[in-house]
Amino acid sequence: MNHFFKLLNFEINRFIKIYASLLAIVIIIQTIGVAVVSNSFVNRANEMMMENRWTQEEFIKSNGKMSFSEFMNSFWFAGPIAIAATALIFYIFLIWYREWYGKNTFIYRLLMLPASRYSIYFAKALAIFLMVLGLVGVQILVLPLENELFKVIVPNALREVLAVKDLIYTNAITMVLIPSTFTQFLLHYSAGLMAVFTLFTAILMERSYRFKGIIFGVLYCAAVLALFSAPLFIAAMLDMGNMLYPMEFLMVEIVLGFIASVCSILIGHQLLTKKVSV
Amino acid sequence: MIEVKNLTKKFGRRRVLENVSFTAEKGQITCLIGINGVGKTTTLKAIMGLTPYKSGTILIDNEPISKQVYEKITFIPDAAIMPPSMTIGEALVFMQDFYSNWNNERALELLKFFNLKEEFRIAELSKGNTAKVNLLMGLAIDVDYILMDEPFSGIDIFSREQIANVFTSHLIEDRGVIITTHEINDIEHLIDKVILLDNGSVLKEFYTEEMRSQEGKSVIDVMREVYRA
Amino acid sequence: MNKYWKISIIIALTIMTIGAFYTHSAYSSTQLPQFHIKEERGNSELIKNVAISAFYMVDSHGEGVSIEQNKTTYDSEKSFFEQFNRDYARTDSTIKQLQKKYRNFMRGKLNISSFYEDKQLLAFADIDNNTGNGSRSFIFNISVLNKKTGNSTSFKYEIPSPEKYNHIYVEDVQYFGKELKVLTRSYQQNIGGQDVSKYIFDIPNEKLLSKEEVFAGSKTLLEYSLIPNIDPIQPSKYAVFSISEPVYEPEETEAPEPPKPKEKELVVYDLEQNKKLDTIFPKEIQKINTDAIQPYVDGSTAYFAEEADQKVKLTAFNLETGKIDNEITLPIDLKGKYNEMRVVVKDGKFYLLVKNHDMQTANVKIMIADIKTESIVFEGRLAADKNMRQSLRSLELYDIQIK
Amino acid sequence: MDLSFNNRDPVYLQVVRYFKEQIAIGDLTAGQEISSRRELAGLLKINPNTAQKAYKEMEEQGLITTERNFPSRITTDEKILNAVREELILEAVSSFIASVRPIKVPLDELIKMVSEKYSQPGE
Repeated sequence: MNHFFKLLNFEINRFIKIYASLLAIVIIIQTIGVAVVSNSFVNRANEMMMENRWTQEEFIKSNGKMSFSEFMNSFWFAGPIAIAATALIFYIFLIWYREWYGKNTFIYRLLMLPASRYSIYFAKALAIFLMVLGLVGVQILVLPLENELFKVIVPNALREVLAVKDLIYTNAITMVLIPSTFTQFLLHYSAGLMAVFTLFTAILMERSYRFKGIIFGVLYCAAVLALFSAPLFIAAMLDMGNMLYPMEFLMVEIVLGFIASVCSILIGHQLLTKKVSV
Repeated sequence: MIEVKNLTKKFGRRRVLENVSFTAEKGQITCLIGINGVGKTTTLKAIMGLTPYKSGTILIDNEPISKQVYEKITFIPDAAIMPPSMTIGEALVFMQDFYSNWNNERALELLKFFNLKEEFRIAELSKGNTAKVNLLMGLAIDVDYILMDEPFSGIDIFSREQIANVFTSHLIEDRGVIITTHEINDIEHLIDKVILLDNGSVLKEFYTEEMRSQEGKSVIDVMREVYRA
Repeated sequence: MNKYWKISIIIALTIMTIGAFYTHSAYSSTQLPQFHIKEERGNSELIKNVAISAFYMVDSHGEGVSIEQNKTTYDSEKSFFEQFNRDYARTDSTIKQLQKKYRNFMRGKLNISSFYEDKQLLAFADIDNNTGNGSRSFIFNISVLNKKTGNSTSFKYEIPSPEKYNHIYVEDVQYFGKELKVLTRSYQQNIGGQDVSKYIFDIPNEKLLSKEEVFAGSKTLLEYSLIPNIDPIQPSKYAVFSISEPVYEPEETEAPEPPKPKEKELVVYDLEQNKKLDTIFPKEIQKINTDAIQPYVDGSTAYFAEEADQKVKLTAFNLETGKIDNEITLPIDLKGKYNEMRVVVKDGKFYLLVKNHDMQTANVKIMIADIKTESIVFEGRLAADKNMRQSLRSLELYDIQIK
Repeated sequence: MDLSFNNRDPVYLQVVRYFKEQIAIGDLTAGQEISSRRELAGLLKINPNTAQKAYKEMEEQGLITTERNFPSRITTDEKILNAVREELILEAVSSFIASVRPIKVPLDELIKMVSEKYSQPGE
C-alpha cells in the first residue's frame, strides 16, 4: 500500500508539468472564449441597435437574449476540454510505452522494485483517473467564475439568467463529465476506469507478445465491448426488447462492468508478472 | 546461491537459451562469457524475472523471484534506467524511498568515488558516467546478489579502471556477483568462476584458479579450445 | 510530506469541487423558475392530486418539469434512479403501477393499448411486426394472468398471408367470458389503405376462434381512428371510431395553422355483441374538431370538448341512448394569439388546462368541473416565482396527471 | 605495487611468490604488519577470494601469522625467513644452471664470468 502511494505520487509528478499546462490551456482558452463570445454579442447588439435605431426591447424581440450556454456550446468551451481529454487518453498509452522507449528504459527499475506489480499497475491507472478527476474539478471550479465574467461583460438586460447547475444539465459535454446526480457520476467514472483497465490490458498484451499482442489486445477490447453491450444485443437478437426492467438492466451492466474490470486487472497483473518482457 | 536449472527460452521460433544450468555462489564473482548475442543478457533478465521463459527453474537462495526476493537481488543493466529528467540526487531519493535496505552512506561514498555530482541530470551523463550511476544504484542497496550486464563495454579506460576497482573493494563485500562480458582480458584475475555460453547453451563451467592449477590454462586458453571445437 | 504537495493539491481540489458540486452549496441551487398553482375559486383540495408535466425551454436550455400545487420538480433534480427509469422507457403511470404489482408478468410488455385488466385477470395481446431481412411475419403474443392464482398462460398466433400487410398494431384488447377480443389496425402492403379487424381468441384452448373485419377500407382509403378510453386498460364494451377521409396537407405550409375540421362520421361498435350500434350522433357533435381537443370514451359515455368564443364546451354523450347526458361550458379568456389546451376526464370530473400567450401576455389556466352537476368546482392559474410572463411562455405543456 | 601476473599459473601462487620475493629482498621484515586481504586484492587488482587463498597458503607455509581480530604479520621465525631466502636463491640458481648447462661451459670459467658480471653495477 505504501509503495502504491509512492508510485502514484511518482507517476503524478512525472506528468505534472504537462498536466499543469493542460489545466492552464483549459482555463486560459475558456476565459478568452467567454470574453470573445460575450463581447461579440454585445458589439453586435450595439451595432444593430444603431443601424436600425432599435431600442433594447426591439433588439431582444428579434435576436433574443444571450445566455451563457452560447459560450458553453461554442468551440471555446469544448475545444480545450477536447485537447485535455485527448492528451489524457494519449497518456493512457504513453504512461506504459514511455517506460520502454526513449533513451532510458525505466521499466527495469520499475519491475525490480520490491513492490507488488499490482502497485505498479494501479498507480498508473489511478494516476490517470486522478488527473481526469482533477480536470473535472478545475472545470467545476472555473465554470461559475466564467459565468461571473460573462455577467460583467453582458449587460443585465441582454442576458438570460441561468444557474451554473442548470447550464451543466443541458450541455452535451458537461452532462457526461458532471452528470446531475452523484450516482450517475459514479457510474460514468466507473465505466471510465473500466475502459482504462481494458486499454492497459491490451497494452500489456502488446508488450508481452509484441505483434501478436496487438491482435490479442484489439480482440480483448472488442470482447470487453461485446460483453458490456451483450444485454442490448441479446435483447435485440432474441427480439425481447424490454425483457429487463431498467434497474435490472443497470444491475446487469454493473455486474458485467465489474467482471470486465476484474478480468482486465487479473490478466494485466498476470502479464506484468509473468509475460511482460523488458 | 543462485541456481539456474534447464533454463530454456524461445524467441519466436528461434531458441535463445537451451537447457542452461549453472550456479553462482554468494561471495563469488561469476562471469558469463560469450560473444554478443549468445543469451548472456537474457539469462540475467530471466533470473530477475524481467523476461518470461519457456521452461526451467531459477531459484535464489531456494526461492523463486518475488517481491520479497527483489530486496535480495538487484540487476545493473548496461543502459540508463532512471527517467532522463531526473538528477542523480533525485534518483537517489527515489531509491531511498522504495528500498528499505538502501544504504545512503554507501551511495554517497560511491558518488565521491566516481566523482559524480548530485546535480547531474541523468539525460546528460556520458556512457561511462551512466554505467557508474547504474553501478552506484545497484551497490548502494544492501542486497546479497548483484547481476551486472556488460559493466565494461563501451567505456573509456579510466572509467573502466574505476569500475574494476569496485570489484576488489569492500563495496562488493561478500555478495554474490554475476557479470556478463564478451571481453575477458581486463578482468581475468577478478573473477572466481566462468560460465562459457555459446548459442544459448552452457559449454563449460569452471573456477579460474582450479583451471590454472590443474590444467595450467588461462581463461582465454579454455575459450580457444572450446570455441574452436 | 513536502514531496507530496502536488498530488495533495490535486486530491484536495478534486474532493472539494466535486464534493461541493454534489452536496448543498451554491452549485445545487437553481435559477429556474419555481411554479405553483394559484387558486382563484373553488375547492383547493381538488388540485392536490393534479400534476402538470411540461417542458421548460429557454434558449438552448430545456428540461422536463413536473408541477404540482406547491412543488416544482425539474428532471435534473430527480434522483438518478428516477431519471434512469424515465429515460429508459417513457412508460406511463398505469404501466408503472402494473409493473409494481405483477413484476414478472409485465416483463417486456409496454404498449398500453395491449392491456386489459379487470378484477380477475390481466390480459395482454401484442403483435410482433417482423418485416426486416426479407422475411415477413406478424405474430400475436398473448398472455393472460389470473390475478387470484398468479398463474399465467401465454401463446402465439401467426397471422396468415403476411405479404398482404405493411404493418399491424393492436388498438384495443377486451375480454368477455373466455374470449379475448383484439382490435387491430393493419396497413395494406401496396394500396396503403387500412383495415380494422377484430380477432377473437379462445383463451382456455389457446387458439383463434375467429377473425372479422370491422372496417375494410382497402378500396376507399378512409381513416379510422379509435377514440381512446379514459382508462385504456379497464373493461369497455364500446369502441367508438371516427371515420374520415384523409386530408392531405399542402406542402410548404408555414406557421402551424389550427387543424381544419374534417368531414367525418362517428360509429359505435359493440365488442360484446360483435356488431355496430345504430347510435346516431347529433350534428353538433359530428362537426366537433376532434383533432383540436382529444375526445374520450368512458364506459357508455363519450366526451367531446370544443373551443369556441372564449369558451370550452364539454359534451357527455350517452352511446346507448344516443342522447346528450350533460353539457358544461367553461369560460376561458384568451388574450394572446397562441393557445395550447389539454383536457382530461377522470372520476366524473373534467380537467382543463389552457395556455395562452404571445409577446405581450402569457398565462396558464387550470379549471376543474364536475360533469354530473355541470358546475365549475375549481379555477386557478399557474404562477412563477420570477419572470412570470417569460417563465410561462417558456413552458410547453405535455399533459395533466391525476393521481 | 606493480605486479603483472601470468594467466596460466594459479594467481594465488603468484601472490605467495611475490611475498617471498619481498621477504627475501628485505622489503618485508620479520613481524611487519601486512595489508588485509581486501586491501591486497585492491592493490593487486585480483579477486579477494584469491587473495584470501594466498594468505591461507602463506599461513600454512608459516610465512605469516594471524591472530584473531588482528592484521596478519610476517612471521618472526628466522628459520622460516632464512629458508625463504635460501629457497629463492636456490630456485634462481637452479634455473640459471638449467639454462647454462646445455652450453657445457667448464665450471671454473662459468664461476669467473659470474663473479665478474655480478660485481658490475647497474645492469
